[in-house]
Parts: sequence; structure tokens; C-alpha cells
Amino acid sequence: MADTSGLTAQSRRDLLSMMILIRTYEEAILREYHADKSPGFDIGAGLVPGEMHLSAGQEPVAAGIGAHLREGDALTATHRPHHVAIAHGVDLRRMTAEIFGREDGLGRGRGGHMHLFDPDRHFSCSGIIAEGLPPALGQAFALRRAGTDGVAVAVTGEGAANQGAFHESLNLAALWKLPVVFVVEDNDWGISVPRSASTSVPSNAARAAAYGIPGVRVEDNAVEAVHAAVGAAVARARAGEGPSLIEVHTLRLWGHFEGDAQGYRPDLEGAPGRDPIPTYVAALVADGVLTEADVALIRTGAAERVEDAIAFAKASPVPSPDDALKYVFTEGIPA
Amino acid sequence: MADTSGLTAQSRRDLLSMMILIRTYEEAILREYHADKSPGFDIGAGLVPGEMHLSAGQEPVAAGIGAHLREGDALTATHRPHHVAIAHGVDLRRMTAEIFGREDGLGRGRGGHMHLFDPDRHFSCSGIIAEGLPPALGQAFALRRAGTDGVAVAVTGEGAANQGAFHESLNLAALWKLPVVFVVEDNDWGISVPRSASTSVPSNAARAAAYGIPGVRVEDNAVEAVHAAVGAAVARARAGEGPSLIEVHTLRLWGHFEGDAQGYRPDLEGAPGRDPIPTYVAALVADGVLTEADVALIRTGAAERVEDAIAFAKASPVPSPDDALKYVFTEGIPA
Amino acid sequence: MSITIENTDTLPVEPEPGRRKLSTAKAVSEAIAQQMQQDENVFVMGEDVGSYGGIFSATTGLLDEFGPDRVLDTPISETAFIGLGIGAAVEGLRPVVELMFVDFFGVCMDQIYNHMAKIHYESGGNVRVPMVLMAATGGGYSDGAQHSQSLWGTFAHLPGMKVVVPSNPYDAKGLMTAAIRSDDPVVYLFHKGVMGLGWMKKNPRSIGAVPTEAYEVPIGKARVAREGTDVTIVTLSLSVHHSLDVAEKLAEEGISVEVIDLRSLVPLDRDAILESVRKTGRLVVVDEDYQSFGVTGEVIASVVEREPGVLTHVSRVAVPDVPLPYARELEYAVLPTPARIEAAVREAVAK
Amino acid sequence: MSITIENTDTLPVEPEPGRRKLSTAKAVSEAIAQQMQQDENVFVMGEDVGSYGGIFSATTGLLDEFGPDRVLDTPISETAFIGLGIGAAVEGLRPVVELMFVDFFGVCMDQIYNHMAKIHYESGGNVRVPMVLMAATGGGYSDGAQHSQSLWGTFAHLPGMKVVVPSNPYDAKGLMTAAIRSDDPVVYLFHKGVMGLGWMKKNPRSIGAVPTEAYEVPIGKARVAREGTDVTIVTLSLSVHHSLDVAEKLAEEGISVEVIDLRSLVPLDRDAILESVRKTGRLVVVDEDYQSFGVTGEVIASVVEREPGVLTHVSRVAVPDVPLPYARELEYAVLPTPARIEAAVREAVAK
Ligand SMILES: Cc1ncc(C[n+]2csc(CCOP(=O)(O)OP(=O)(O)O)c2C)c(N)n1
Ligand SMILES: Cc1ncc(C[n+]2csc(CCOP(=O)(O)OP(=O)(O)O)c2C)c(N)n1
Ligand SMILES: [Mg+2]
Ligand SMILES: [Mg+2]
Repeated sequence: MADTSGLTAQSRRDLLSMMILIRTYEEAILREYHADKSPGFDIGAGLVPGEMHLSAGQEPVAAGIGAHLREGDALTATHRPHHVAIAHGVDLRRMTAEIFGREDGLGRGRGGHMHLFDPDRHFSCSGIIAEGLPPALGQAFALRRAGTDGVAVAVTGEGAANQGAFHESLNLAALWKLPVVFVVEDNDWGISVPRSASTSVPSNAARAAAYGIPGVRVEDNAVEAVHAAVGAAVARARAGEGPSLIEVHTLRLWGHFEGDAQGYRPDLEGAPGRDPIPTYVAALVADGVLTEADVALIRTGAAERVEDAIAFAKASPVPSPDDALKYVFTEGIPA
Repeated sequence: MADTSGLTAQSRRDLLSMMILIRTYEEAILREYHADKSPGFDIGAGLVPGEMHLSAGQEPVAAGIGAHLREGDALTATHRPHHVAIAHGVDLRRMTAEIFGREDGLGRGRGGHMHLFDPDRHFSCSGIIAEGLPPALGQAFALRRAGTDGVAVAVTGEGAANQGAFHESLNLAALWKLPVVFVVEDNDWGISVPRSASTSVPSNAARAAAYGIPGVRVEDNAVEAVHAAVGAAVARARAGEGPSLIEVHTLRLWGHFEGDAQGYRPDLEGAPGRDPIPTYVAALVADGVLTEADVALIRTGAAERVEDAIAFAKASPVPSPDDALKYVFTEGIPA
Repeated sequence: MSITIENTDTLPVEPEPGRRKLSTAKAVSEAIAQQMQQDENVFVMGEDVGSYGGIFSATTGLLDEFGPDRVLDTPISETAFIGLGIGAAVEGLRPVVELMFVDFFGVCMDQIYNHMAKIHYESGGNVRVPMVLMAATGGGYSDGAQHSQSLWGTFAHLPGMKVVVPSNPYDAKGLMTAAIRSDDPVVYLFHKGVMGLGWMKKNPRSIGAVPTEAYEVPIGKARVAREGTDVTIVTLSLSVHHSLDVAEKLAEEGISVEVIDLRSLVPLDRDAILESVRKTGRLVVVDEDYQSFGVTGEVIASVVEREPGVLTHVSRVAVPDVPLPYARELEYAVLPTPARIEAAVREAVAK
Repeated sequence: MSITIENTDTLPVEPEPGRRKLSTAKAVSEAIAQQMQQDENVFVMGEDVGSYGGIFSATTGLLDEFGPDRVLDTPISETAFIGLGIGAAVEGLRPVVELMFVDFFGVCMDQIYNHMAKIHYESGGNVRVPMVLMAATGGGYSDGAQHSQSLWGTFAHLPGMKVVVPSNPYDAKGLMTAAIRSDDPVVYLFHKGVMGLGWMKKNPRSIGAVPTEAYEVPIGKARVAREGTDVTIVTLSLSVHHSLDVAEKLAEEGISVEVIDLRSLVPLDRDAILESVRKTGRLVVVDEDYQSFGVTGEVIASVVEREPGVLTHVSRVAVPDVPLPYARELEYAVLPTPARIEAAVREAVAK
């Protein structure tokens, strides 16, 4: 990867650091998730129960988006939310506490890993396919109405791009010229269904034409290309020119959820070789942006932050069963 | 309109006859609908109560489709279904009896004007926007599975093309190469909302690219152009090459529903001049395909058929209140 | 500029001589307009809410007063625009979103029940969704199975949203005011037949006295629409009118019917129901929604789970689990008509 | 090739010695396979139903046996493919369509309740929709508010579809067989916790004896899962297992609990419920769906509207109108756990 990015060395280091932080996080969650589910995998057991959708391999998307967002910008994510949450600056400790179902969690343990809400970062996610897109429109609407140049980014999977909400959201955002950037993570799979069995066109970028907005596809899971594409789309949105659609061809390194044996998956063999992190490390080292020793330092720093978050989560109190009905409505809850 | 159609004189006469039959029908329903709703319009009063969506001005779409369909082909329509039902050969008497809420109606008075089901013609409609599209896919699926070259046509409005079901249906039909023809009737309005306030692109034909299928837009409400476009799409579908999307720029001559004062509508003034029937009559007379006297004969014939259907409907028994719960489930109902 | 008139909880809403009367539709749009005047975060969105003024006139006049930035016509994309409302509410705006007919919930229910209703809980109370979703309900004018449903039972069953169902202009204004001011998502369901529309048969009670100033009718409080001692009718929306008509008629024969107008389904005023049946011992629940697994069952269960012996008679007058038929003769056979209500009350007192 | 075993209506489903045992998941897929063998019009469609075999293993093995023309993986487009199923059914095919989690109904409910359920009625019986829509329900494994719901009350409330809810392998096979053969649309809801999945905590009853041949369990018939005289528990799905566990435990103390497994919600076997409470006089309704405006209210109302005096005690154990919380401690505080059921039964007999 020659440095044709036009990025500063610092920006490139930041992109790599973010990718490493995310991977470190997902590896730690993987470890904690499986730590206490045996003998025999029991999905409901352990400190981190329930479905777990991890994002290893998709870090370039998150890092490329996160680099462009600032205070006040909004982001909506999917059932696979950790990478974009981290890149958007969601509090790592409280996010982790939520994944552990604790009182200090973002949702006081009520939400869980698919339902992370951080109003400080205007971050949310949804477990329902494509249904995170419409609320992003509303955040963009509110940002514009408040007179800011804030943007909302809506992330979704390539499988989700065949859901009705995708179409409605793109049309409405285009029609009202809302400052939204739609990012489709094409990891080739919607659970066990390959893209070829779900999507009638090779590139979702082609679907931008259906709304009269720019559409680009980034191949090869290349973080700098994502960075460039998102940068252009965010600038366009901030300038009041309306939404854009970006599809990134990325890689699901692990199962759809933890416990997924992936028997359906012929492409797994070559997958490790396509891991975007070693590739990017090699490129940056080759370009003299950093040394292997720098990378090791980044990894150590990431591990420290992640383990701190996990320790915080584990130390946080478990919610009291007596409070199970609290928070259905706002009554009695200070604003 | 010079005869560049390549159509036989008979085909052109048939197209006109169908358009006249439809208009005659809608005028008769208009008359019956308003006959007993005064003083003061009461939507629930009279022999034909409820919402009434008439299709005057949109006859070219129906006639152009109907000319290509044969025994066994399926058609799904919308809340504005009469024109396509007639063009598809739905029994006029039983359809009218349904609109009058009678026992001899297509649905024994249970359905009403938005819910016409004629299994003989594989015809159905739905009052919910765009939700008539998915069942058309299933009919196409069944036709293909039965080894026929039958097709299913799914008609919908331009407003409906912004509904999620539109997107999902086009993608799935394209993906499975189903023999479906999607026809969008662009009459410029979704109730009071102009196309410009609902649709982010000037032509829905552009949306075909989002599914890798052919898309065409027919301008000017021209019946022969509709005929040509549908012909190509139907042939493609019969040949196993998959779905197509056609948008026709047509004209809603009357209100969205009866009782609609259309105060929102600046384009009404020129509307009568754009009525497709006089235009086509003039063209065919100019081309020597028929004389004014022939047209008068066609009109008389149409009036006879329509008045016969209305008389049939009025003579049909009103359903007995005792049978209101019949037909929820199939028990006791012979197959 | 706001008053809360509490005494309407137990008194019939009767126009006082000389007081201004409004249709329910006008009362709704006035409530919205006043809240839009007071709070610039309030805005209105939906199909045909602008120049058309709402198919059932709930937003008439708002476009003229507040302009297209605050009164927005949408494409026919309910999932997108309801979701837009949710995102806007999360950011502190106060959207009033119209779903034209409640029957259309099936194309957008995920945004409603999995998002609008759950975000506050899932976020542990950290994110609020102060949004009103309003929709027209009900039949009786031959609009067929897809445009005549009540469906409030479906919304009330799913947690996280308040559900209000006004029956008259006074409550309509007060409940809309309360709904817009609420920090919780509120589903506001108005029956077309209570709106007082010029083009639909209407009960005289759909036009009534409405104070000029803003006021709230508290969400979660039923109203004793008529006091009585022999039978309690618990009902809501248009059926309140029918029940009052029946009560008036039977009063002449010395049958004393108490009519409870629920006004809210969530929260449900279980105390008010129990209080009434303690007095009468006989309960007739009247509902235009489908009978089974809905409002009628809940009302009855609410009573007997608290006081199993209190009821000597209970019956239901609802739509008997059938799609709403088109033909008038069939539709009126399944709707909770005054005739059916009257028969049920007579049967109740005969025992 | 088909038998109907009627006597299971009133007998517990117990494996006879030496008989073949299956998990509920395997029983479901066997039923589908047998109907596919017998009728080439039957086909299966849904997300991940093919090579994955269904996320909850309801379609495992079918792709291998019947190939991709009859077992079709779909895009994540529930409205399109459920609608496709409806159109196919209208043309005489017999689709079995999987909606992966019932919680996703919000993106496709219009096809389900306004089309699948209403076409037969609207067509005056002229068009049939012989289709099975199956979906996974239920919580208990921390899947959060959007993946843990039961929601059967919502489907049962809306007319035109039958709704069945098996609790064990025997019923699962027989109800699926009946559902596929039915000319009506049937919603088939299986709780993940009764499927006998290897990767989820399971009750031993989720694996049981299942005849090899095809047979039907009649839709609309409840089953007396355990006979008793002191209290009636009316329940369904996974809660049947919990209720039987509680009944077994309390039997040791001399408390005799009758457990009714509804198996079908539409039609609801009101006679079976009434028959049981006539004997016991005490009713505890246990349901994993939300409490209000749902199954529990309907069961109670069904009894008292027929015999107001028959119940001396009635209570409900359901999810108390709150989104399902993620944290285990919270989720188990709102689920109808054996502990809550036991407490309710003890309270019932204490009176
Ligand atoms: C409406 C809806 N349908 C189905 C699902 C179940 N589901 C969860 S994730 C998933 C696959 C999503 O694929 P994609 O959008 O490509 O995202 P990825 O998992 O690859 O990140 C499915 C089908 C859901 N959550 N919501
Ligand atoms: C899901 C849904 N939303 C809204 C409506 C109400 N509605 C009925 S017709 C209509 C306008 C339809 O416009 P278009 O698709 O252009 O068809 P046209 O009426 O012009 O023939 C609307 C909004 C509906 N029936 N279904
Ligand atoms: Mg994917
Ligand atoms: Mg239109």
C-alpha cells in the first residue's frame, strides 16, 4: 500500500490505533464471552450472556468513519455495533458494563450488546435489520434544525440493504437533503446467506442512483479508501448538499454470532490472510510511518484501556431485581 | 399521433374500446356513488358507501397492460383497481355486485371496492400501499413452478414506489428472476402530495438499476407506448428472463377519492385537455382506423355492458347479517 | 397559560350555556397549534398533514400558521418518517406524527413498538422519546377490512407507550396537550366517528364545549361519563357515545346505567373500573376492537383478579373476531351498535 | 399414511418405554419433511432455512432432502417473502415460511394480518391461503428486548389466522402436520426454550417420544397436561414445563394442581378451561407474553363471562408490561419463573 492517501502520518497512525483498539476489544469480549459458557456451549450462561455479534475484520469501516465525526455528530449502528461505537467515542467503560449487564452500563443493564445508547455521543443501535436507519434521519433533521453542521451516520449490513427501511430512508433523506451518510458494510454474508443470494446487484453503490445521490463502493476493506469516501460524504452533508451512500467491501473474520460453526462458509480458508490489521501495519511500517515497536506500544495501550473497561464492568453492581420495572416510563425519573 | 405503433387496426380499436369501457364504467360508478349521498355528502350513505377511488384518466395504463395478458396470468392492483380489473377481464357483473356489497359480488360483499378477488382471473387488490406487490411475486413463483410461461403484473402508484415493500419486491423478483412486470402509475399525486414532495428522482425507471433489471418510463399517458413497453416486459418475463419495471406518466382526472375537493391541485385547469380518450379517438379517426360513428357504437356497447352490470348488482341480494361471521376460516365451506 | 381541569374526571362533558363549541377534529388541531406556539420543538409530520390538513382534519390550519418547516408532508414511507420522528425526539424535539389510518401499523410497527416504545427502557432511562403518534381508527362507513379497524388493544398490549383514546372534543384537546407535553411516547388514537367531520355521520357529542386556553386531561384517568347504579358499562371512544345514548334511553324505563369512558388504555384506570362495579355488580364491556385477547378481556380480568366475587354478571359487546366486512348490513352486524349494547344491558339487569 | 391420535387431548405426553425420542426441533422438521414428501406443493422459505437449517433448527436437513427449489433461503426482506408466500398459497401451493424471530413481525405485519389473515374473508371464501408462518418466541437467555418476546397475544387478537403454540415434541409434530394440511393460514409459534437445542438450557420435556408416522394434533384443542383438583393453571409453551415442574413439587405437599396446555390460541379451547375451573374453582394463568391486553385477560374473561361465580380465586403470572430486560437478574424478575408460579399457586390455595 503506497502512500497515495494524502493523509498525515498522524492520521494514519490514528486509523491504525483505532483498528487495533477495536480488535483488542473484540478479542477481550470473545474471551470473556466464552470464559464461562462450557461445558457445552450454553448461550444464556456466564457473565456475558445472550447473542454476541463481534466485528473483527470490519475495523476499517469503523476507523474510517470515526475519523470524520466530531462532538455532536450522531451515529446509528446495528446488531454488530462495537466497532463503530468505539470509533465514535462511546465511553468504553460504560459500554462494557452494559455488555456485562451492570448498573453502570449505558442502559443500566437493561439494553445489552445490541442496544447501546449513549446520548452524549448521540449513539444508538438496533437489533432489527435496517431499522437503525430511520432514526438517523431524525437526528440529522434535529441537527440541521438546531442550526449546526452536524451529520448523522447510519451504518448497516449488505444483507440489510434489501430491507424496506433502507429504501424508505434513502429516499426520504435524499428528498429532504438531510445531512446523513449511509454506510453499508458488505461482509459478504447475512448470517449464512451469501450476498449473491440476497442482493440483485453487485454493488449497493448502484442503488444511490435510485435516489439521485452519490454512491461509491470501496473495495478491499482498505481503511484509507474508507476514510476518503466518508470524508467526502461527510463534507457534502455538512455543506447542506444532502446524503450519500457508501458501500465498503469488508470481511467478517469470525462467525455471525459467537457459537456459529460457519459450516456454510467456503471463503473462510483465505480469510486470515485478508485480515486488514496486519496489512495496514505492514503498509505503515513500509512507509516509515511507524515501527514494529510503535505498533507494540499501540497494542499495549489498547490492551490497557480494554482491560480497564472490563475490570470496571466486572466491578459494577448487578441491577437489583426490584428495579426491573423502573424506566418503562419517565415518571419519577429525573430528566 | 401518427401510426408508428406497428399495431394492427384491430389492436388499436381494441385499445380504444377498452379505454372507453373503463371510462364508461367509472362514470357510472361515479353516478351511482353520488346518487344517494346528499343532502350533505355522507361517505357511509347510499347503495355504494365507503371510500371510492376512481381511475378516470388512467385508462391507457390498464388497456396497455390488458392487451398482453392471457388466461392464467395474474394481476395485482391497488386501492384504485377498477381500470386494471376490467382490462384484465374480471367479471364486470360480479365486480360491480361487490362494489354494491351484494351476495353475488366477487367477495360476497365482504371485500368492497378495494378488495376485489377474482381467482378465475388470478386478480387481487389491496388497500395498503405497495403491499399488493409481494403477493404478485408469489403468483409468478407458482406460475413458473407449474411449468407455464404465465406472468404476474403488479400495478402500483408513484407514491407507493417510496414504500419499503416496493424495494423488497423488486429485489426479490430480480434475484429469483421471477416473471413479474412492475407497472408504476405516475399520476403526479399521492392524495395531496405531489410527486416532487415524495420521490427523490424524476423517474422511477431509474430505480430499475438498483435491481439490475430493465426500467422504462412512458411519457404522455400514451396507450400505444404503454402497450409497447408492457409487451416487451411481458415477453421478457415469459421467456424466463425476469422482471421489468415500467413507469407510466398518467393523469388522475378526478379527485383522489370521491369527495376530494382537490384544493391542493394547481394542475387541474389543463387536465381535461390532457384526457387520453379524446386524444386517442382523434388519432384513430385521423389514421382512418375508425369513424366517429364507430366510436359512438363502441360507446353504446360499453354503456350497455356497464348498465347491465349495474342492474345485476342492484338486483343481487344484500348479504344476511346472520352470515357476518361466515368465511373467517374455511371450515364448512366447500373448497 | 395552562390549566388542568380535574373535575371532568367524574362529570359528563356538557357544554355550558354560552361556551364555545368545537368539533373533536378542531379541538385536536387547536391543542397541537397551542403547543407549537408555546414550544418551538414541537412539529408535525405525516401524509397529507399539510395543505390537505390531515385526511381527518386533525392538522387543519397548521401549515398556514406554522409553515412547511414545522408541518411536513411526507412520502408514503411510514417506517422512515416515524423513525425520523423517533430520532428527532431522541434529540429533544417533540414530533407529532400522524399515521393516517391505524390499520397501516403493519408497515411500520417495528419503529413503533421496538424503537419508540423501548428506547427509554433499553437506555436505562437515559434517552427519552417525547413523541406523539396519532392515528385514525374505527369503522361504520363501509371502508372495508383494511381501513376500519380499531386495534388499540394491539398497541396497549405492547409495553413502553402510553395509549390514549378520546371520545369527545374536551378530552381530545386535553389529552393531546398532555400527550405533547409528556416525556413518554404517546399513541393517540381518534375514532373517525368522534371527530365531528362534515362528511361522516356523527353523534352530537362529537361537537362540544372546549376551553380556549391550553389544559391537560391527565393520561391514565378514566371518566365517569354518566353515573348509574344498576349496570356499569366500561367503554371508550365512539362506543361511549352509543353507550350514553343507550343509558339515556333505558333511564326512561328506570334502568340506571353507569358509563365509564376509559380515555386512556395505558395506563389503565383499574381503580375507576373497580369502584364502579363495586356499586353495580354488573359489568358490560363495550369495545369496537376485536373481542378476543384485547381490551374487553383485560377490563374483566382487572376486576376479578382483585375481587373475584364482585361481579354477578359480565358480558362483552365487541367485534367478534372477524375482519370488518364491507357491506353495511354485515358491518353493522359486527360493530358494537347501540342495539347490541342495549340488549347486553337488558340481559345484565334481567339477572 | 396419517393417523390422528385423539387421546392426547387429555393425557400427558410421556415417552412410552422403548419409543423413539426426538427434540422438538427435530419433530418440527420431521413434520415438514413428511408433508413435503406427501405433497409437492409444500415448500419452505425464510432466512437461513437452507444450509444453516434454521437458526433454531426447525428446518434442519430439509435442503439436503428436497433441494434448493423447495427450501429457499431469502434475503432479509420479510415483507417480500411472506407476501410471496401468500401469493403462492393463493395459487394453491402450501408454503411454510419462517420469520426468524417473532419479534421481527413489525417489519412485515401488514402482509400477515391485513393479507394472509384477511384474504379468505374479503373474498367471501373464494380464495384460500393455506400457509404456515412459523417463528421463534421467548426469552430467558439474555437476548434483550427485541429478541425475547412471545407476542402470541398480538397474533391471537387479530382475526383470520389460527395460532398454535406447541410445548413439546409430540404436539410440535402433530400441530405442524395439521397446520400444513390446513386450508387456513396458521401461525406456528415455537418457544426457543422448548426446541431442545444443544446450545440453550432446556427442560427435559423438550425431548420426548414422537411417533414415526405422520399424525395430526387437532388445532383448537387444549390438553390436560396434568390432572389435579385444587388449582387450575392455564398456560402454554415453555411455561407448561415450568408449571408441570411446580405441580410435581407441590404434589409432594398434597397440593393438587391441574395444568392445561392450551396448545392453540386461535381457536381457543374455552370449554377445556371452564371444565377444569369448575372442578378447582381457582385459576392461575401463566403466560410469557406481556400481561395486559393479552392471553391472560382473555382466559380469565372467557371463564367469568360464562360463569361469573365459578372462580373463588384468580391470578396471573406473566411479563408485567415491561420490555424484556437484558441483565439476567432483571429478566428473570419479569419472566414467569417456576418460583413465581409456585408462589401464585400457594397463594391460590391459601384462600
Ligand atoms: C428484520 C430482521 N430480520 C432478520 C433479523 C435477523 N438477523 C440478524 S443479523 C442478520 C444478518 C444481517 O446481515 P447484514 O445486514 O449483512 O449484517 P452483518 O450481520 O453481516 O453485519 C439477520 C438476518 C433481524 N435482526 N431483523
Ligand atoms: C401503507 C399505507 N399508507 C398510506 C395509505 C393511504 N393512502 C391510500 S392511497 C394513498 C396515495 C397513493 O398514491 P399513489 O401510490 O401515487 O397512488 P394513486 O392514489 O395516485 O393512484 C395513500 C397515502 C395506505 N393505503 N397505505
Ligand atoms: Mg453482512
Ligand atoms: Mg399517484
